Amino acid sequence: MKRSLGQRIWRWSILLVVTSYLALPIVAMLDFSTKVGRSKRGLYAWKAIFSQPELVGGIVTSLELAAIVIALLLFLVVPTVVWVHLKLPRLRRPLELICLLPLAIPGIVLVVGVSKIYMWLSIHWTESPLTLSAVYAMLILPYTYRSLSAALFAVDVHTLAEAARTLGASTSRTLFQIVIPTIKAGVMSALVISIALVLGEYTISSLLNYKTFQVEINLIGQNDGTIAVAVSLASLIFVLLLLLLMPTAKRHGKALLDVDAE
Amino acid sequence: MKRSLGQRIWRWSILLVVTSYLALPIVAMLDFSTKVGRSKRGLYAWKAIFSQPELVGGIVTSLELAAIVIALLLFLVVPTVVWVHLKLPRLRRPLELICLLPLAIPGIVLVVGVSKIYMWLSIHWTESPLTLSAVYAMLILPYTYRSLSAALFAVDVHTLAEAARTLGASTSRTLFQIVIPTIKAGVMSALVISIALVLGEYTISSLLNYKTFQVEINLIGQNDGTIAVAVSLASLIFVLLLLLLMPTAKRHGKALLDVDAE
Amino acid sequence: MSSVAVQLNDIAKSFGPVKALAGLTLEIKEGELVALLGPSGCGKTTALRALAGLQDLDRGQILVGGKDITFQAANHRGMGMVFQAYSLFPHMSAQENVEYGLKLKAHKVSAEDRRKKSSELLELVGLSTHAGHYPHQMSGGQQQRVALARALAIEPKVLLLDEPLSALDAKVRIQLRDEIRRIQLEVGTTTLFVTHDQEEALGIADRVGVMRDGVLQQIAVPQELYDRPTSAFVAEFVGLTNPIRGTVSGSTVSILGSQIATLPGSVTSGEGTALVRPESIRVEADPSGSAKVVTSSFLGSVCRSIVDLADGTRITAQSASSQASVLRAGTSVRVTLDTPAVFVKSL
Amino acid sequence: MSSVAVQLNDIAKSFGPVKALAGLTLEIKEGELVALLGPSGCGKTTALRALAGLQDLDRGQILVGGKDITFQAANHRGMGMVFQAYSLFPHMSAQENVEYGLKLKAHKVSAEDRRKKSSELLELVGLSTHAGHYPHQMSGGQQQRVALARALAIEPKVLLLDEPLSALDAKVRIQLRDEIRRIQLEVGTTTLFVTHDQEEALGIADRVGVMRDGVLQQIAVPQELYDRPTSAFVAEFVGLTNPIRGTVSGSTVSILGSQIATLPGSVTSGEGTALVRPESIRVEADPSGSAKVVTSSFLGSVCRSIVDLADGTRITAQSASSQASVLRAGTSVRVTLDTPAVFVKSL
Repeated sequence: MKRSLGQRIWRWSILLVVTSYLALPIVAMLDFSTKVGRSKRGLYAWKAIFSQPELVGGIVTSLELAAIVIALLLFLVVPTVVWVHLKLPRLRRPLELICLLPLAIPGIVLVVGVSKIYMWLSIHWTESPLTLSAVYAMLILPYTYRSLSAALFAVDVHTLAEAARTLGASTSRTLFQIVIPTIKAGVMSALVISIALVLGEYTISSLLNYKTFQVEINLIGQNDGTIAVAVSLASLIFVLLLLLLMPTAKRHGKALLDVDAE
Repeated sequence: MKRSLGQRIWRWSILLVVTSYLALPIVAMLDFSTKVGRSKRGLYAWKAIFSQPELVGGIVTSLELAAIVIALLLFLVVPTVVWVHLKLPRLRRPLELICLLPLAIPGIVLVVGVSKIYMWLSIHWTESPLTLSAVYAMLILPYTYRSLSAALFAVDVHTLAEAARTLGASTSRTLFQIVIPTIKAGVMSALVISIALVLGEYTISSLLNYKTFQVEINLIGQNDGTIAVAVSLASLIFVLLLLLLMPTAKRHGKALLDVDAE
Repeated sequence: MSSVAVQLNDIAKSFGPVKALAGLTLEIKEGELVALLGPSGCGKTTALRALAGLQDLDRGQILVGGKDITFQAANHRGMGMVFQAYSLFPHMSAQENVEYGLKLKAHKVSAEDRRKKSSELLELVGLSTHAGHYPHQMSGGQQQRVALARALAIEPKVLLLDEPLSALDAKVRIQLRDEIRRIQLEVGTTTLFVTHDQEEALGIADRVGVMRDGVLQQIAVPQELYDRPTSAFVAEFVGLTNPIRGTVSGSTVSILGSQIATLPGSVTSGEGTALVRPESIRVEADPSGSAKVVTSSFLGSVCRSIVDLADGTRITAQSASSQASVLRAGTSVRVTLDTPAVFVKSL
Repeated sequence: MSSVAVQLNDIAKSFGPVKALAGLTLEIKEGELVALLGPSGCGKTTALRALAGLQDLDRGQILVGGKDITFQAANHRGMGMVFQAYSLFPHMSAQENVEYGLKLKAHKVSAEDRRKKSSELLELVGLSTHAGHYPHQMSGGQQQRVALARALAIEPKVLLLDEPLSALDAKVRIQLRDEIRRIQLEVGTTTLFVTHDQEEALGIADRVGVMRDGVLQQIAVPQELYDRPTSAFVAEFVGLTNPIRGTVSGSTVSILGSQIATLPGSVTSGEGTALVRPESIRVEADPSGSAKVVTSSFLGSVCRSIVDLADGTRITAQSASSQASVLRAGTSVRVTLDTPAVFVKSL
């Protein structure tokens, strides 16, 4: 039945309120970053971004971190989750709990816990981004686990893996040629969220004295808040574009049953 | 076929490594919080928790915040997500993107964006936890949206809602008597994650000068690191217990097809 | 018993460029069970959903008991609907599911009366011992029985069944089909049953309507639909047919050496393709026969044989199961026809 | 053609307290199609999965072509398997799916040979025009055809079909069943087909094995299984039966006024319940008859009538569809039996 106009207006206005509530910070940032002095407007802050050498260094560090985290995700986290899902279904729940843990541990606590190891590492080994990325790999677990788990439940991965086995595929071929391509959407979501998280993280890198993107922005912000906000907005837009690349969840499973979907 | 012993050992040892990697901070915290001086051990830090009046105040503030966030989640977020899922499927993707935004916005930026409003609010209105909880309600969206969305996809909510309609149920009855009880598991996950997040958040509350649980811990930590770590560990264990309460995702949908599950 | 309970008048609905309903007109009599049969996308489900109020229309009118309900909301229509699957509320027991509709009634039904009613209905569907079971504790067939009881609990003006059997096993499907019919006759509710399975439609309905591209092709009692289809589509969709070439002159067609009457709507002259049912073809072992059995399958109560005719045409014949041992692959057979009339379509 | 291709020797497997296989022994001859038929949980799927190497065993031995493969890994067994549904790799086209197994072969097959082989197989299953389609672009039936082509591509020692038709529509199911049989006969691959649908098993297999609680109850050619069951379970599971009380003496039973031979395994004396097929019951309109038709449904090629006998027993009879108009509800009829032998179980 046709909805009355009143109902439609009511519904769309709710959506509008929710959206604008979320868009508020972005608009405020845009406003702030284009202010020059008390009442004039200009893009000087945006132009100034490129004249900050420390900032470029921070960006490079953060991108290095993101690359390492991606590698850890693809070659450690994804195979582990898939393998538990397929072969050790009883460990699914413990794994889910373990993966949610970092969410409950505030950054400062994490730092207290690992700082000794880090000190030891920085003395005896190196202070490369690799060490920080190990902490990040832990931080991304709560988000990536859900994406992967949802993707694994959406298709009958078990049957696909068995089909590949009967056709002669080894375990690693089954994993990399069949299972991972099948849950590509979930892996992509996990990747994008991880990148967003690594590029946005401040507390831990600051506490462990790493000069990442956000740390540098904050330093600049202490000198010139306008530039800091402009850079933040730029990074936000970059991450937004990343998020747009993220595939949507599709429901493969149901197609065969939809006999008369019309 | 029986797995060879070698294979079994290899598999279990991977799991062991992953688990211990995640358990490391907790063990380190336990170690640190029971140290007295250089080499003795004792529980004085744990006993001292209850002699910190500011800490109790911080806990109360954080629990108030959690209660408000729960209310916002149940009466604003859940109905919105359900309604978009059922009635506006085309808006699912935009909503998903919007809900992921807070993930990409680092806390500091968020604070810059909303601080002016907050200043205005604290002058003209009040500085109650309500204002901070509005920011938190935004922060929880990336996690809660996924839980709710996964739960909505797991059962055929659409058919259930239509069945309720034909039996005479109004829209609100359908939502509260049928849809929400059906996705209870997803709502519970969202709740638990939100509570964990609110209890663990530090950056924003500290920047906006709210005396929450984590802010107080940090203050104590500046005087006595051992007590701070003990409190953190206690809160972590509390959140862990919360997580254990979280229901696991079940697959209702497939039952009818499993003709010969054996 | 013979007054009109439901009238769909020229209802139409398009989804983008797809016409799901292109002007469907249908009458259902009081207490009658009408089945809508058709392939995927023929609009049968859209028609049922429009009657339930779950689908708005572009045009047309829906009358129930003479009252125009075209614009009434679904929750005020009082239709009992059974869905394809998974429609039981998972957090309620069987009994709570059945009682849910009664709880929502405008004039309150007392808790005691609800309990009495739900017990009666669960007994009617043969599940009185499962009242306390939750959906996940029941088989697919049991879930659909509860869904039926739930739909009947509100004493619906019309009972709407949307492929209620399609997710079930073959044996359960047949059993539940017979049971639905028994219950429908006992309760006497006017019923619309939507299915893509022709045997299901023929076996359960008073009248069967065959739909295609959003309109009704033919509506008739099962035997007439099967024996006297008015179009090639109906002949081919309802039951199996063998296309056999023959020459039409006047109202008879000459095929396989027999002169058979043609049905109305057939080609009236020249060459045509007669659509012959497998059970209308009689196959007898005959060493001098020009046809040869390719393979025979024993299907329990009947035997189905694939036979190559002398001209190379491959046909399927159905005979008594006792013939299975005689009609082995390679046997020479004589093929004759045993049917009063066939439909002949153009080549 | 008659050498033994597959031997399952006393295989057993328990899942906790549940015995899925309790010592199953089965032989499949070279080129033969054997169907395993049984209700849910009878162990038929476990047996098939054990043969595929996807299920380990507690005990027993599996031989293929005389070679013990009990402990060989699934990816070295060279079995072609078709699953219930959704087993096509969603990120590969039909052709890529079919070629996947060939790419994995130890001695490489050239890209050209792979393409040739996959084209042949897609043509064999009638999908040569769908080579470039992805699984989500195909119907359920088409997907299962591709799955069949994929399984055949590796030239499997044994073809394993695990309820390949159960997720499909009724019409597609019958069509694909016939096609699978045609292809199997053409290719000549030894095949094990698992199903819970008795018509499917009877219609497709050279021999049908009925399983229950992890063991084989009876294995025989379809007609023998249907006409001469050796247990009440087989009689009741394969086809429909009417339980009719009668008195047994020696090797005959007296029911409905006829003396009928009893099958081996039946009760040998005293009262018993004869299991009579609907098509063995002849119902004729007769004003002086003591039985009454309750209802008749026209099912296309046959007509099924529910009849109340004089003593109140309700039976189902099947007759030619032309009888539907005669055997209306309320008609007085005479009921006689037309069968050489029946199985009689104890009361």
